[in-house]
Formats: sequence, structure tokens, C-alpha cells
Amino acid sequence: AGDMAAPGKPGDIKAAFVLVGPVGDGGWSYMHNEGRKALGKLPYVKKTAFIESVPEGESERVIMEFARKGFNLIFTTSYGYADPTLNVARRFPNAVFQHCSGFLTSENMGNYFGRVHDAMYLAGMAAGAMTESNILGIVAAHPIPEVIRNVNAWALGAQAVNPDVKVHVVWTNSWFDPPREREGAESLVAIGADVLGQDQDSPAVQQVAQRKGLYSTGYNSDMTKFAPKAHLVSAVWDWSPILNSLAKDLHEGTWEPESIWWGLKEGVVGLSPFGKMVPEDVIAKIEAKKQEILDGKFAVFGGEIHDQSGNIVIPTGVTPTDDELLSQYYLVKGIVGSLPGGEVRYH
Amino acid sequence: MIEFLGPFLQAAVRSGTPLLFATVGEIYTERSGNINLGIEGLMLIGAVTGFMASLWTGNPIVGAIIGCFSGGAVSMIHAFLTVTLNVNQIVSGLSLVFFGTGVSAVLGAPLVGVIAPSFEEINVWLLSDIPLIGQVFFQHNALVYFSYLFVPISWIVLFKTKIGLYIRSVGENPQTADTVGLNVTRIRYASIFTGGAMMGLAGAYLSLAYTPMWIENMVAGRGWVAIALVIFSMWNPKMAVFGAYLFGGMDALGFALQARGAQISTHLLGMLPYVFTIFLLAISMWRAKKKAVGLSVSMGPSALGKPFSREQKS
Amino acid sequence: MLFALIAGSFVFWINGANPFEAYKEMFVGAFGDGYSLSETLVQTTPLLFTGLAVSLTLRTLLWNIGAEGQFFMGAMGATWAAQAFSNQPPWILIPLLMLSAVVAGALWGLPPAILKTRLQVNEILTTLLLNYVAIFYVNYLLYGPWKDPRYPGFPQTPRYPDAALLHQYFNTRLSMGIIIGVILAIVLYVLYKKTGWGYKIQVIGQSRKTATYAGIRVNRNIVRVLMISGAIAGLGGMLQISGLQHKLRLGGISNNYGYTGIIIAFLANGNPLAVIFVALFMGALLVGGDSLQMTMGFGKGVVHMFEGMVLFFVLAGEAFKRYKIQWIKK
Amino acid sequence: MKPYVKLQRITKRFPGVLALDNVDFDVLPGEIHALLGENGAGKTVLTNILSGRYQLDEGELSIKGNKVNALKWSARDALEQGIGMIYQDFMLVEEHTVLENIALADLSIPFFPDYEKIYNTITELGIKYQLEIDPNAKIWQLSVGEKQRVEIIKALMHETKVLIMDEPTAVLTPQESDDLFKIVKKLAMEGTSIIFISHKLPEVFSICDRITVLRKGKHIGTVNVTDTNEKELAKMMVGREVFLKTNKAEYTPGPPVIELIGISALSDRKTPALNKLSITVNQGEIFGLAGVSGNGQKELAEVITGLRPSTDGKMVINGKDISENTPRKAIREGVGHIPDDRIGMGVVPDLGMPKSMVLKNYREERFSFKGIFLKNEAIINYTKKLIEKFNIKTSGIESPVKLLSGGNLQKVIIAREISESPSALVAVHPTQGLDVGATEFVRDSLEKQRIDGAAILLISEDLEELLAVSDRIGVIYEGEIVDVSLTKDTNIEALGLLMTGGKIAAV
Ligand SMILES: Nc1ncnc2c1ncn2[C@@H]1O[C@H](COP(=O)(O)OP(=O)(O)OP(=O)(O)O)[C@@H](O)[C@H]1O
Ligand SMILES: Nc1ncnc2c1ncn2[C@@H]1O[C@H](COP(=O)(O)OP(=O)(O)OP(=O)(O)O)[C@@H](O)[C@H]1O
Ligand SMILES: [Mg+2]
Ligand SMILES: [Mg+2]
Repeated sequence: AGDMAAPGKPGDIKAAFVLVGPVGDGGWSYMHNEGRKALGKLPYVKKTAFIESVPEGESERVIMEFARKGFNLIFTTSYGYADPTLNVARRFPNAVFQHCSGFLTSENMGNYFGRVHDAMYLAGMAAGAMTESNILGIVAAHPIPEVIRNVNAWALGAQAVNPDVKVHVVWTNSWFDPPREREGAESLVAIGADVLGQDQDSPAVQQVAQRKGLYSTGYNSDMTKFAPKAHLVSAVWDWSPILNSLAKDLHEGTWEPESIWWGLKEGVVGLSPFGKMVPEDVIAKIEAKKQEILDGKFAVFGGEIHDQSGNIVIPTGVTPTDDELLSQYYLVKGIVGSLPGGEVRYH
Repeated sequence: MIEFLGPFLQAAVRSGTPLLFATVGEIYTERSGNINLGIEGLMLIGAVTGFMASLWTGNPIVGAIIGCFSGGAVSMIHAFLTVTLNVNQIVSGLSLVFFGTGVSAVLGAPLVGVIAPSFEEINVWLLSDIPLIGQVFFQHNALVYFSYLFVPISWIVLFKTKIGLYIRSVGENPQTADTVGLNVTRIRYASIFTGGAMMGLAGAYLSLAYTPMWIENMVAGRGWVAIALVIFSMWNPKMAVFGAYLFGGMDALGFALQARGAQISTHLLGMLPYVFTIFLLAISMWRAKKKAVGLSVSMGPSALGKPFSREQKS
Repeated sequence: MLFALIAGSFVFWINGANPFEAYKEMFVGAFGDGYSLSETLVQTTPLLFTGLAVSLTLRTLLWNIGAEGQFFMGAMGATWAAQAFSNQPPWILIPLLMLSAVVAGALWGLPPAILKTRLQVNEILTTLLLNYVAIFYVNYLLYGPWKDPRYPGFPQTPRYPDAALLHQYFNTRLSMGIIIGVILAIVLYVLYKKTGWGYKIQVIGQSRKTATYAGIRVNRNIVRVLMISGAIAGLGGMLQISGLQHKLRLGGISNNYGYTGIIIAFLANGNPLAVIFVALFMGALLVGGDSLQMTMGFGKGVVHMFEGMVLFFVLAGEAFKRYKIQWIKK
Repeated sequence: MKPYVKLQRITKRFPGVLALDNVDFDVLPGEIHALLGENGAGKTVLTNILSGRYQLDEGELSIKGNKVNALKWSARDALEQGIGMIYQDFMLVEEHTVLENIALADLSIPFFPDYEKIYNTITELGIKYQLEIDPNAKIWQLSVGEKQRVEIIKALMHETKVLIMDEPTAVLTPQESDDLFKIVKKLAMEGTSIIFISHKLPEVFSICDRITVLRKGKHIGTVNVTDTNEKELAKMMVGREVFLKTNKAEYTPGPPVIELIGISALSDRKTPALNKLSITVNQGEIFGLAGVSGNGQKELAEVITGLRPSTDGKMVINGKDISENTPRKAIREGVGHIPDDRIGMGVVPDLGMPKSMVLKNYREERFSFKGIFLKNEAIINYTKKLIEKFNIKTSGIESPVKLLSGGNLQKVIIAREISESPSALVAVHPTQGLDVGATEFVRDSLEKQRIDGAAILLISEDLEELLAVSDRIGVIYEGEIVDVSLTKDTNIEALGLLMTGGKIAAV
């Protein structure tokens, strides 16, 4: 395997993906699989493989097995795979491991993620602009920082265009369970929400909005087709920029263990096309904000940010570090909803 | 109050309906003395085939029928193994879960992210306008209305007709049924098929009406809940209605409270319906015990899980 | 068995693969070298415990569908002990963890036992329902009081103290869990075949009336059986964490081991020694199945389909064997 | 006359057993045809073949002189040809009502069964044949006699040409048996053929026309009642002479062993079953307890053996107060128990014989180390010894006990219960359903125990047996002992009267 890339040495790539859900989930694992397919088209990527629906507890074996089979670029795509990835990375110094959504690094392990909260903020602006009842609702998966961040960003975006808006959140406690997502959405409609958002894999929430004649913003992929009349815009992922760049670095021998957290600029996250019902001026406002973010003039979580009870969590002028964002565990002011085990404190 | 109750009860009916189909299906099966634990797999099969059929024919009704039929067809594997070959029903059912999960994933791979024609909510003339009742019961899709017909009919079939008498007798005492000239095997096959078909329909409800889409594993454990509901309902479709709506309602209650910002642990709340079911069972058994009347009533069909072979001494 | 393999080939074939290659991949994946074998054994360990737990109740003709929940509760109990006594040396801490897991698993078997003996509430239902309760409860702990603040991203407890971890041998992930499991299987075998208690619970299983008639206190033995069954599953939960996972987390505790244990116990016909082999078979099937995905590019669906088929045909094969024996006897 | 049904050269095998070997059998219209034979002779199998429940292996079958495809003969065919059967272990759905059970048997009912019509038919038949029954009662609520009535009604609902009755009187009281005979005779008069299986020779002689005897699956002979006698029949069945008259040793009772003083207890349905009942059974005596079933016999046996708690009163066994009885205490005091539910309670049905043999004494040193580790070899040897001693016929020591014939099953229980030299023995219907040979054996065994000094409580509905075996006879009525007398001082008529509550006349 002399021609194969190892950290610091140029060569060919065999890439493997360890996925937490089925590629048929239409969301997180689906998007990763799309990224894998694109990656496979690069000339120096000789082979790609994946394994789906891997519970955290089984992941170490699977990652190890990929390493043993000679894959030299292994993507592990769930937060819960962090320790297992590190364990295997230690034993296979010649392979490179990339863990998604975590923060651990080692000599041959990096991590990557995207600033999807930026896109969620922009989607939230659309929601805030379109509401008439000033009640928004968002159906979210698990109450954990990567989701909480998105919920907060969405709410902040909405508040930015419409200070009176209230954002109600419900947690389904699962990444995908369409019926529960639908019921979550219905419960929000019942309290008067007229624009729905989601941080959830399936388009169930979009369907509810469509049926009820309301508006919605989507997540993960462009969800227009599921709700042409309701869908305002989606915050979408595209993993290719990161995956391709990592493969290229490895191929050229320039790979370094890093924490990659790319965003709108690199195209890892973005917005889908806007629905026809979104007025020009709203789109313009959102585009302007997007430009500000791209230019580094605006940070979604730049202070002053208050939590639900009004305490200042991020003072004026302060932009939180990535580490702080990664452990965000509070809901911002104006959100109606709660987090489990509120007594847990970080840092 | 109505603002709270209306949507919440409506949700109970909506999310209880797939459970209801599956539960009543399993009641048919179990009443004939066979236990089919493969509900989860059969629901997935029904969901994926129903979705495919609707996509190809452009008609969700055809989809529902195909989903129904394929659930029944796949359940015949279980029937063959358990009725003809007399293998252990539990293991056969659990294997069916693997199989159904697998087949549906393979068939469904190209369907992710695709849109198929689906059932729409229909208001029923006049009835839908009754306050509360109208909202709770008469603002649903056609399959929900079908369940209003299907469940009472099932009750009548099981308890008031010849067929039901045969099914129940085979489930209680296959020897006896055999000696009066009934074909135990055929009746069990038919009951398992009917059950499987209802489970398939339950799956099709998910992919064609409830959340019209196909996503792998979209049944997400509802098949197991149906098994619990069968016992909860004491093998009676009438009671199954309460059970299914109760389970549906508990979930909806959690969301209704969350949406209002209530400080509750959704995890602890999630435990409630299960704890409640255990509690309810305990109470009903306690009452049966106090009255000292036929405990078997609450224990299910006597021959449940036992294979029947004609010349075997029991 | 052969039929099962042929049927499996069919699954591969319709999914466009060469069955022989697929089998080779599976076999290599599960037993190909020392390390693969070790991973298969790692996978076998929890299945061994849940299989044994169910086999015990099977002997008494009770149904423990609750091994899944008991496994979770065992893991939970162990985690509690690991936190509460974190500064004890290993030779105190590990037994403490075991004890705590065993107690937690047994306590999870207690309510079904009480309801069964006092009110004749069907234990299939109660044990099944308690699985959900256990999982919700563990989730509650993970999201709340037990969450590790250093891993904010996904709920998990802090890593166990080193003293609470079992040594992993030969540079693999294999710990003494598998040995404990095999010993337990042998103990249970002796218990069933050679002891008065084994005899007693078998009589209870065959006929409650006969047992009562013979002076056996049926109810208290039912309680014992369900609690011991829970304890075995709970011990499996502890070993899974101390020996492998090193912390309690979502999606990391049980991969449906409780339910697979039911299949295992039945296929083994309740015989603890046979449970060892059936668990190994299922373990290999899981590991080999993963290997298939990695090398042949199948989705999990194909693997599940394959597993379902294999089980169907193993079942059918057994039935045919039974008929043949009967036929020969004639 | 041409036979209605004719079976020729019937052979039937079960795994390990040749149940029927070239058997011929026919039934004439309107006759009552008895089928006799030892336990396991093949009577039930033969009739089950005729009723279509079992498939035969070889042989021919003709109905009204027409050959039918015997290998495809099904229960449905049999019913359509008017062949009905009342099975030994009733074929009723316990959880269903009488109505539903009868509707089930009627294959021509419409899609929506007309229960009212069936109700009326039941009432009509009830009047015609004196078969009183509550059509809305659930089967499990009925007594054995009532269940049998349901079975008869089931058969009468069709146009039954041949009615097979498998030991119909085994579980009936004398009164109930008499009622049954009336019906049987009436049916025969109307042209229905009856196949009547029984172990009780006197009743066979009183109602039957012809008799067929089977032995070990072979047809031994068919004779007219008028051409034979009990002794000859017994010899045909068993292959040797049988003496049903036990030679009783002199009655010299010892001190009391079982003493019940004012005992009350509830039935399963929580109604009073024993009502301040007092009874004493002495060492070296057989105390016979007569009574119509359902008057507390079952409960009494269960109270003495600790299976049922008493609600009131005092119980002393071997001079020890065990009012708070449990099975274990009773066992420890040496109370043996021959239960009437042989398969369900007396043995471990699905396991081999050793598991049933040491049920109560596996804890002893000879079978285990301190009750913990079993000495399996010793247990097997012990079982083999008992098999030999009690002459138990089995197809293999490890084959499931439930496959044994009734008589052999009873031998297993008796072997276990008396090998431990009990100080007291409660025997409930110990000869019910047993053939003459086995009955003789059981009675001899009881007598031997009596001589060895056991106190024996014999509960039976067979008055002749009680009179033949007991030293004293008590009569139980509505949970009370209404009379106790020495056997020589009483007779069938007096007992019959007492059993039905006619107290004063007898005393
Ligand atoms: N079936 C029995 N009949 C009579 N004595 C018994 C019986 N079982 C146990 N004993 C006695 O009870 C004492 C306790 O024995 P052991 O611990 O084996 O039984 P146990 O646990 O009480 O019984 P069980 O499991 O039926 O409740 C011993 O003296 C033993 O001989
Ligand atoms: N279903 C069965 N499976 C195996 N063996 C059987 C079965 N039914 C009957 N036998 C065997 O066939 C033989 C004949 O049994 P059968 O029941 O006909 O006896 P029987 O004459 O009716 O005796 P009894 O007077 O005890 O009722 C016995 O050896 C019995 O063990
Ligand atoms: Mg003990
Ligand atoms: Mg018989």
C-alpha cells in the first residue's frame, strides 16, 4: 500500500463513512451519503464505502474494521463516535480519521462540522418576516447543543426582523420519527403558530404547514417539493466542500489534524431557493444579512444575548468562541420551551 | 379548554389510528391462537409497498390496498412456519421483524425524498362542524373514517358471526374445533392473513396519510406498542380503541404541554403510558380476582402460542 | 442450515452479488483472523447474557421479554456504583459494580414477578412495557443528572474510573465478560440438570398444579426466577460497560440484545450450553453482516433481509428434522 | 340387518406404539354396542378414527354398505354421515357459552348465528330428553354431568345415526348415570346406534346389545350380551381371571390419624364449600366418603393435603395441630395424596417418568446431596425399580408421562405415594376410568396400605366400590358429614338417599 496516502505522505484515497442512521433517512445520513458519492468522483479517490445505522456502541468495531481493511480516510459522522474514533485512530497511525460534529483531535484525527446555525438564522428571518400571529413554532430533535444552537439561531433571526415574535419549541427526542414530528408540528399549530421551523430530518413538518395553509422553513436539504405552497426556505447542508478538500489535502500530503468548522463562505451550509411567496424585500434583507456574515461583519451569537429568564449570557461586543458554541445549553429570550435537566452547568 | 382539548384529542385519534389497525389485526391473529410478533416488519412492508403502489398508479387508495395485501402476503411466511411446520411462534415473529425491516429498506431505497399521491383530510358534511366532536373525529383522512367502520365490524365479526365463533374457538380449543369438522389450519392461515393485512394497512396509513413519504424505519417502534395494546385491550377491538387513542393521546399530550412551555421532562412523561398500562392491567386483574370469575378472560385465548397438531396428545 | 445458506444466497443474488463471495466476506469478517474472532466474541458476550437470562425463564415457562430493560438497568446500576465509589481500588469496585448491576436487573424483574404471582398479570406484557420505562429512565438520567459536562454534544456519563474497567486482553477489545458468560452458562446447565432447584423450577414450568401438590412454593420460586433472570441480564449490562463501552450513553448500551436474546434462548431450546453456540452464531451473523456492508456495499436492509431469511430457514430446518425423527420412529 | 358402519382391518400406529392392529368392527342400526378393553387397548383410538379425528394408516371403512375413502375420512365427513362422538375429555370450548358451543357444532348455521333459535332448540331437546341446561352459562361454570349434557345436545342437533360415547359414566354419579341410560335407550329406540365405551361391566350388561372386546390393539371378539357373563368378559379383556372382590383383613382400627374438627372452607368461586365439617380417620382403616360430586369432596381432600386453606376449625394429623396447613406440612406428616386430576396434578406431564417419581422425596439423601445436587443415577434406578414392582407399561422411561394410558398413569402416582409408607392417604376417585385389571390393582394397593397401618380416606362416587373396600362409610352433603356408619351396617339404597339430602329416613 505504498501508493496510499498517509498523514503527510501523498497518495491515493480509499474513503469510508460510518453513518449513524440509514442512508434512507432523507436527512443527516442521506446528505452524508450524497457527499460520499460526490467524493468518489475525484480521480484520486479509488474507493468509497459506507456502513449505515451504526449505534454508538457498535461504532468502534466498525471503524476499526474499516481501518483494518485498508481505508485511509475514515469519516465518522455522529457526535457519539468521538471516543471510538480516537481509540481506533491511536491504533492506526497511517490512516486519517475525521469525526463530524465533535471537538477531539489527535495526530491523525481531525474533526469537522458546519456553521449551520448561520443558515438557520437566515431561515429564521424569513419566518419572522412572514408570521402574522407573531407565534412561531419549531420542531427539534434532541435537546443537545448542536440542535439548541440552531433553535436559538432561528429564534434570533426571527426576532431580528420582528422583535415581538415568540418562538415555541417542542422536542421529539429522536432524529427521525415522522409521525412524532408531525404531532410536534400539530401541537404548535394548535397554539397559533403560523410559521413552522424544524431541526429534524424528515419533511413531516413541511407537510403539516402545507396542509394547514401555513408557512415553514426546512432543514438539511431543500424541502420545497414536499410543501411547495408552504416552504419559505431551507437551511441546507452540502458536505462536499469539506470532504473533497480533506481528500485533496490527504492526497497531496498536506493534511493536518484540524477542527474544521466551515460555513456559508465555503458552501458547506447554505440556503435553498426561496419560495415564491417570500416578498422581494424580505429576500433582500436576508441576502444582505448573509453578505454581512460572509464578510465577517455579523456573528449570529454576537452579544448581547439573553437567556429565557433575561440573564445576559453573552455580553455586548463579545463573540463567543467555537468551544462555547459547541456547548451552548440554554434557550434565548423569547423562546417558549424548556431543556431537560436544567441544573446541569458547563464551564 | 376546547382550544386545548380539541387539537389534543384530534391528535389522539390521528396517531392512534395506525396503532388501532395493527392492534385489531393482531387481535384477529391472536384470537385464532397464534401470536405474531412481526408487526413492526409487516407495517414497514405495508408502508413501503403502499407508497410504491400509490406512486406508480397515482392513486393512494390502490396504494392502501396493495399495502394491505402485501402485509397479508408476507405474514404467510409466519403462517407457514408456525401453523404448518409448528415452529416457535415467538422466534418466527421476531425473524419477521428482521425480514420486513430489511425488505422495506431495500425496496424503499429509491423512494426516499420522492412524493407520492396521498390521502387528504376530508371534512364530513355537518358532522365536522359539531363543536369538539367534529374536530376530534370528523376532520381526518379517509383511512381514519375507514377505521370507524372497520373496528366495529371487526367486533361484530369476532363476537357476533359464525366466522368469529370459528376463529375464537380455534384459538381457545383447536381440538374441539377440529372435532366439529373445522379446518383449524385454514382458519389460522386466514386469521394470520387478515392480521397481516391490517398491519400492512397500518403501515400504509403512515406512508400515505399520516406523513405521506417513505423514510426507512418510519414505523419507529409502533409495531411493538401494538403488541402491548392487544393485551391491554383484552383481545377485544372495542377496548383496542381506547388503548390506541390513549397511547396516541399521551404522545400528543406531551407535545401540547411542551408547546405551552411547561417545565416537564419529556422522558419521564414518555414513561407514563407504559406505567399507566401496567397499572391498568393490575387493576383489572385485581377486580377479576376479587370477583373470582374466569381469569382466563383476562389472560387471552387459551391456545395462544401453542401449536396444534391433530394427533398430538395435548 | 444448508437450506438457510441457500436461501441467503438468494437474497444476495437478487441484490446483485455473488453469493459465494458474500459468504466468504461474512466468514472472513467474523472469523477471518484472531482479531475478527475477538470482535465476534465481543459481540457474543451481551447476547450470551440475555440469552441465558431468557433461557432461565423459559425453563419455568415464563416469558421474560424484558431482558432489554434489565440490561439497561444493570448498566445503570453499575454506572451509579462507578460514580458513588469511584475512589475504591479495582478489587472492591468491580465486585461492587457487579453487585449493583445484579441488584438493579433483579429489581427490574421484581414488579412483573409480583404482579404475576399476586394478580396473575401476564408477565409478557409487564416485562415488555418495563423495557420502555427503563429506556426512558436511562435517557432521563443521561439528559439530566448524570450528564457529563465535558461532553456537551451528546448525553453521556463521564468515563468510568480506571479501577472500574475490565482489562482488555491481547490488544483486542475482549474482556473477561465472555469468560464469565461461559462459566455462567455452565453453572446454569448444572443448575438445570443436576440440582434440586433446577428440577423444582422445571416442575413449576410444566405444571403449576403439580408443583403446588408436591409442596413446592410456586410463587416464591417464580419471583426468584424472574429476579435471577433480570440479574443475569443486568450483569450483562454491567460487563458491556465495564468491559467495552466505558461509559453510559445513548445508543451505546444495547443493540436490541434483549430481544435477540429471546431468539437465542428459543433456538437453543433453553439449553444454556447451546445458548453459548447460538449466541456465537448470532454474534457472527451481526459482525459478518457489518462486514458485508463494508466490503460489498450492501445497505443494512440487505443484511437484515439475509438475517431474517437465515432465521426462517433455521426454524424450518428444525421442523423438518423433527418430522424426520418422528417418521423414522414410525 | 346390514351394518350402518363397518370398519375392516384397521391399523393405526403412533410413534413407538401400534395402537390398532387389524381390527374389525361394525355397528348395526339401533343397537347399543359396547366396546371393552383394558386401559390402552385402543378403544379411544378406534372410535376417534371413526369420528374422523385421527387418520388411519391401513384399513377400510364403509357406511351403509358403501365404501368410502378411508384415508381421507375427516371429522366433517363423519358429521355429515351422522356419526357423532362424545369424547372422553369433553370437546368443549370452556370459555364460551353453551349456546356458542352448540352453534359451533352446527356446521349449517347462517353467517349471523340465530342464537335465539338455537336456544329454543336446546330447550325443546331439554324437554324431550330431560337434558336440563342453562344455555347462557359458560362451560367452565358447569359440572361434569352438565358438560356431558351439552355434548349430548351437540350430537342431537344433527341427525345422528351413530353416537359414540367414550366412557360417559366414568365421571357421573349413579343418579346421573341412570338418567343417561334412559336417554341412550330412548335414542336407540328411535333408531340411533350407540357405541358405548365403559369399564363398568354391570352397566354394560344392563343396557348393551352386543359387546366387542379389544386387547392391546387387537380385536379379541364380538359377542351378544345374552351369550356371555362378566367373568368371561373380564377374562377376554385381561387375558386372565380377575377377582374384583377384595379379601379384606379384619377391621381393627388404631388411634386417630386424621382429625378434622369444625372445618370450613371456600370453593374456587369463593362460595362456602365445607361447613363446620368434622371427620376422623383412624389408623388401619379405609374410610369411604360418599357423596354427589360438588358437595365438598374436592375441597375436603384439598384441605387435608394443604392445597386449600381452611377458614375455620381445627385440623390434627398424627396428634399434631396443623390447622394452618400447607402441602409441605401435610407431606411432612406423611399424608399421601392420590389426586383425581392425574395428568394435571399427579405427574409432570411432559417429562420422563423419573421426574414424576421423586416429586416429593428428591430432597432425601438417597436422591440428592443435601437436597442440592441430585443423584440422577439413583433416581433413575429407583424409577426402574418401581416400574418393575408396579408392573408399569411404558414405551421408555424417558418418554413423556402424559402418553401413558390411564391405568399406567395411575400406577405411577400410586407407586410414588405408597412407596413412602404414608401414615395417611387421601385417595380421590382412584379407580375412575381404570379397567378391571387396574382397578383390582388399585384396590389391592389400598388394602395393603391399610394393613400396614395407614389411615385412608377414600373419596369415590362409585358406591359399589365404597361398599367393597371401606371399613366405614361417611356421607357428605352440602359440605357437612351427614352420616357415618360401619360398612356392614349400610347399603346402596340408604347411601343413595343420604347423598341426596334425605337425612332423617336413614338415621
Ligand atoms: N416440597 C417440600 N416438601 C416438604 N419439605 C420441603 C419441601 N421443600 C423443602 N422442604 C423442606 O424445607 C426446608 C427448606 O428447604 P429448601 O430451602 O430447599 O426449600 P424452600 O426454598 O423452602 O422451598 P421452595 O423453593 O419450594 O419454597 C428443608 O428442610 C426441606 O427439606
Ligand atoms: N395421540 C396419541 N399419540 C401417541 N400415542 C397415543 C395417542 N393416542 C393414543 N395413543 C396410544 O395408543 C394406545 C391406545 O390408546 P387408547 O387411548 O385408544 O386406549 P383406550 O383403550 O381408550 O384406554 P383407556 O381405557 O385408558 O381410555 C395407547 O398405548 C396410547 O398410549
Ligand atoms: Mg429453596
Ligand atoms: Mg380411552
